[in-house]
Amino acid sequence: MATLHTVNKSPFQNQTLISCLGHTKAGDAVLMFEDGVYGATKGTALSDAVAGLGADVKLYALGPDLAARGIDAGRLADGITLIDYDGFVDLVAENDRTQNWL
Amino acid sequence: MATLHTVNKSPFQNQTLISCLGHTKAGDAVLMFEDGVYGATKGTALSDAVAGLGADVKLYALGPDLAARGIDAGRLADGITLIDYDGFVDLVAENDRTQNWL
Amino acid sequence: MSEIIKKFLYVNRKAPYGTIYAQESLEVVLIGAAFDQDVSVAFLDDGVFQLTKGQDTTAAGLKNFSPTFRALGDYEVTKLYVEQESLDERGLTLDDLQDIQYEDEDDDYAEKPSIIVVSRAEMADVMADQDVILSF
Amino acid sequence: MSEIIKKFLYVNRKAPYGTIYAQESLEVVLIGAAFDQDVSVAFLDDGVFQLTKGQDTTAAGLKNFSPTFRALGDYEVTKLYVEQESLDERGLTLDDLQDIQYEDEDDDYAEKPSIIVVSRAEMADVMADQDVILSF
Amino acid sequence: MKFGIVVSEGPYTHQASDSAYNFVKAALAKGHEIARVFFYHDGVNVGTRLSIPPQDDRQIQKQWTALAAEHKLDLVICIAAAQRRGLLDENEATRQGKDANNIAEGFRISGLGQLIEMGIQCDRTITFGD
Amino acid sequence: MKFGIVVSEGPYTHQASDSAYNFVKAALAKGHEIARVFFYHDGVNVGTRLSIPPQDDRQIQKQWTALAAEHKLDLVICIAAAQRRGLLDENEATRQGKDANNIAEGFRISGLGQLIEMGIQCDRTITFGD
Repeated sequence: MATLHTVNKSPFQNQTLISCLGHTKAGDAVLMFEDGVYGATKGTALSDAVAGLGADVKLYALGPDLAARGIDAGRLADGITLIDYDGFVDLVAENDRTQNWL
Repeated sequence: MATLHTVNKSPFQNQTLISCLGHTKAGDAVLMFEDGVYGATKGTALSDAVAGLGADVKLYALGPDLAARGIDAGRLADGITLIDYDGFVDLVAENDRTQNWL
Repeated sequence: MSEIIKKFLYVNRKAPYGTIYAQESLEVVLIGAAFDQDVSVAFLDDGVFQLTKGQDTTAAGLKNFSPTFRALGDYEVTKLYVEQESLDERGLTLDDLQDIQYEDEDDDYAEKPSIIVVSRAEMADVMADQDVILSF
Repeated sequence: MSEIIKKFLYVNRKAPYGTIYAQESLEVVLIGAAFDQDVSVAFLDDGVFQLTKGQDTTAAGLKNFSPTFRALGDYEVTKLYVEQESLDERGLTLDDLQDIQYEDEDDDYAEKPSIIVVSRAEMADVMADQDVILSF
Repeated sequence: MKFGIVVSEGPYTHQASDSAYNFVKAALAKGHEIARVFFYHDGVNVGTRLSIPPQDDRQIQKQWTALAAEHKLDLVICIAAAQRRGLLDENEATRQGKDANNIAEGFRISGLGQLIEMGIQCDRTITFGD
Repeated sequence: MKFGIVVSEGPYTHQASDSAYNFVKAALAKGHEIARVFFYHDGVNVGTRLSIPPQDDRQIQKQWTALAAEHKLDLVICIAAAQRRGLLDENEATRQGKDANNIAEGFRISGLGQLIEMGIQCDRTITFGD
């Protein structure tokens, strides 16, 4: 009985990613997309916080939104899985519910 | 040659107030209005940061927006001046320019 | 209206008035009440500001929708989960919120509080126990 | 078109694509260039993301407006202030940004960089030196 | 699996309607059913036929209208949110004494109950917003 | 003193247009001049005459139309932003082959140059947005 959480806002501007990660349960999935993909990069002021809070969840980032923003796969933080819209659809189907953090 | 800065977002959700206060000059004025008025209250997780960063600027909060949100004057942090729209207009006129932090 | 009973959670994380989400969320909750589902409403992060008492929108020229929260009990929406940590961070206590009650028909219509203060961990449990989550 | 010359600053603090502000800000800068004012453009906070190179919006189905930044020099918009602290917090360096240049007509049309990296304190100085500040 | 989609921000201003469109296309391609797309908040503005985007940009309303025609999608615009924002069909315009309407082909205006019904009937409900 | 005002978010969705309205009224009452109000981004949606807000709520478009009539305000809607969002006057509708228009009385559609010109000519420029 796991949940897919989605986050679409930049964590540098908005507290939503931090709040989301504070409300996940072990085994949940968190997808970062739209401006949320900035939370998936390494070497930032927030990388450690994201890695720490997201320790027992699976973290994903949406490839098309990374590409739009010029973030290549080499800048993704460890433990982040890159997916496309097919993968997004699969995540929704595989998890029991979706919680969209707006 | 002073600037009036306006902030209209809740500092608990959004980094804008912190960024604004990091870019003010001594003698500037900062007006918190709309959801920005939450930054003017005392006893919060952010009160110390606002008081520290805003030390050499004049801090204002818009009364009508405080009232709409049920914040009575007793909850305002020290050093915050309560104004209405007339006072808002005066601040714009008295300062050399207005920078709206959106 | 429906034979399926699902657990619906409406999640409120935004302050009122600066944006319309709080008000239009409440409109969904009211309409949704007619569908006889198992309804809960969550208030966390800036969403806790929606429930503060003493809101007076006259000078700002806005519509004050906060009295509607007190009518939720009449619509059998009686589980309003409010996160303690969100209150603490914002310098709020339960006393700063409206007193929202409902009449418990299973207990001789005794008046009971609709607001249930929960910890962040308990809020996560509430969220993980739903069928449908609508966020505003 | 005007005999008054004012200092105009366009402030960009938001990331591209998630919202339209970055794109519609650029449209204002382009139109504003026709008015022969003293124009500067500031990129700070998430606004620095607007200038990253390698943006490819094909799979997301959006319009890629990032090449337009390289055309700003042709419109005599040559002062693009980028805040160092904003880059640092986001794990970016100048190498991650597009190479934006202009031809300096006062220096035999030599190609010069339009991006000026400044500290937060210097950005505050730039802001305090303006007549009109438009924020996006 | 049966999906219900909520779009709660306007076109171009936010990426929400683009993301929803890409998601719906991918879900359909995988054989899932899209039971309904419900437009709420500023999302109702996706359904105006009067928008004229730049020719070199995507045509968001036309994309949805075409996808709806191809896959018989039920695109529902919330009436309460639409009235506030000036999005009307011919019936509403007549009823409210307005001299014009602006809804695009493939969209219909209905009540918030359609959102709740969608949540009840679908296996998954996903919101694209801000 | 001469003020120029920018409104960059839509009505009801954000408080921006309410705050701008209150500010303009207060400035006029103090004897200041409002040289122009420029509607950009979603702010263009303030100028639709098709909106039907609940009767117990403020009527934002009508408030602006009335204030403009009383004080001869110049309410300018940006054409580029308006086209994207489906806000048209009769001329634009004809020129673009659209079968309806939705602009309200008291507003006019013009180019972004009007924003720059406002900044040049006014003593102060203030933006209400998000």
